[in-house]
Amino acid sequence: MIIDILSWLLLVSGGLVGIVGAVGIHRFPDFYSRQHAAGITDTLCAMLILLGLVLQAGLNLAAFKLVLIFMFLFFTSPTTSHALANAARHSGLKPEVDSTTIEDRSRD
Amino acid sequence: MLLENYLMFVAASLAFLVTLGLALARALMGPTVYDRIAAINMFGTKTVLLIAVLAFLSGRMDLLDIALVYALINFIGVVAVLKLVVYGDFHSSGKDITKPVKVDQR
Amino acid sequence: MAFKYGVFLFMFWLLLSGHFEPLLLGLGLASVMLTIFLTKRMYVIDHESYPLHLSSRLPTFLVYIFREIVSANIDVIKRIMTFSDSSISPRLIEIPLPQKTDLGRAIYANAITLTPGTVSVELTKETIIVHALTKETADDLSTGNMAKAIPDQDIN
Amino acid sequence: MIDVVINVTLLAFLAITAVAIVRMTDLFAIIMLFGIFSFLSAAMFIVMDAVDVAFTEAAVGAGISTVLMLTTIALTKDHKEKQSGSHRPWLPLTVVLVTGAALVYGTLDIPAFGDLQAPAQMHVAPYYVERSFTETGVPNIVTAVLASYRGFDTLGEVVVIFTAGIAVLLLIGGRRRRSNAVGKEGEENDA
Repeated sequence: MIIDILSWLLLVSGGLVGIVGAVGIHRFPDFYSRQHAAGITDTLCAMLILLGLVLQAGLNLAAFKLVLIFMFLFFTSPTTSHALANAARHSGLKPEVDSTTIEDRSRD
Repeated sequence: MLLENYLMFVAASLAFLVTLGLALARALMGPTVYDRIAAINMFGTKTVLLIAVLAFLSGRMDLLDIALVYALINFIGVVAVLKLVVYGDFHSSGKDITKPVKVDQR
Repeated sequence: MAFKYGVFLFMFWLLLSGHFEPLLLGLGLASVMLTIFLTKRMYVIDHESYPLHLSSRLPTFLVYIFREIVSANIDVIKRIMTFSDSSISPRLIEIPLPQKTDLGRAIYANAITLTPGTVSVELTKETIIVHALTKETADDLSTGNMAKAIPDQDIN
Repeated sequence: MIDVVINVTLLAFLAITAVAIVRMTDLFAIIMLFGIFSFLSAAMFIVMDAVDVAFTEAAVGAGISTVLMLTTIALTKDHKEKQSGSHRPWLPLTVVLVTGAALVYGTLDIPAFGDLQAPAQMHVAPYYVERSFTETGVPNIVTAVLASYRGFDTLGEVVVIFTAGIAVLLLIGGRRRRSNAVGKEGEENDA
């Protein structure tokens, strides 16, 4: 019973976090800041949802596979984000920076 | 299955459908090619999670295997696309884009 | 070395399939042997693909990184939900990269990227260029607290 | 009930993606949208309980075909589709509409989804369901049918796909050797 309530909470909050992240990729002004919003869905949303599913699965092979899915996401999503940002920077896409740039920053 | 448990998977999958729609809109609009790639990466992640929830919704645990395959294929696809975008070629040089590259333009 | 990997792969296969009939066990064993043969031909097996020497420090690091991920996520979610342009102030910063080994540097860059609000954009020899969503996250990263939490020592 | 909602939503996304693919001119964006298309259709297969088809769609649609199309673009080096303003594709449109109407007319004769009285469920399917495990020892019925009962059929298909793969490798690899010989690109050619 408690487990059911817990996974209710986890699944619903995971879904909401996912929607917030998707709103974020429309709200933020440029590509680099949108990456942060996309990062939410890769990390917290996946954690909440998969944890909620593991609670429902119990201790068996299904739970192991869910943990495995989480590990894949955990290892691949930062690699993808970094490669994407690196590629964008190398192609000359300038981020909309607010105040300090790199050169100012490295001087102080 | 209990009705309450069924309903929570329903709620999660509905939330995922909304997220998929928003990500699809970004992929269609996306001003730069990188916006599109990021949106597709997000779309893939969400599909993996949606399939995992669907496995519990329909009670078929072999769907989790497909979610696993998708998580891997999404990664490989995105990295392949990036490699092409950066080098314009799959074998123009032995370098990997995930390796540190020298700063030449700033 | 290859034999250890074979045993590991076969346990992995068992956990994924969950079947114990002799025919299927034989098929699984055959596929494991094919995989080992291919990886040996590709020279994939080396000390880096399975960093055992860092395993003892893994739990503390995982606890740390998960706490960081959750708090950073909550912060970014708050900033998304306040619908005004002043809620974010994106910037590029350059921070030192104290790790000496490739593995430690990769872990550090990935940890930065994993916490929303900061994405590592580029790695050079001594520094790492990070795109930060706000001033607070940028200052937080500049203190170097995260760099200290990354396992990098005891590498021979 | 929720199945219907998910199916309809995914189908709507599929239609939107298809229209966007037709309207777009940037080939990169089109290939990426193909990836989304494949993800969506695989999700639909899963909702309709066709796990094996979804597996194939995941591996071929999202993985191999994306890489193949990207390689094609890399070989041709032409990222924009050329369009002349006076082009009016009335004849192709008519052909497509007539074919589509014929196909939709054909679906009217198909038995209902999951119908127990359908001819496909009456003859060989019960035999496979009852006997396949004891006869072959493979737990998945579809795998048993493909790899054991229709083994020679599958062997032929594999030969065809293998030949196609070798042809593609020859095309791409032949170009690589030539470009290396010319020495235009890349300072290191580690094989």
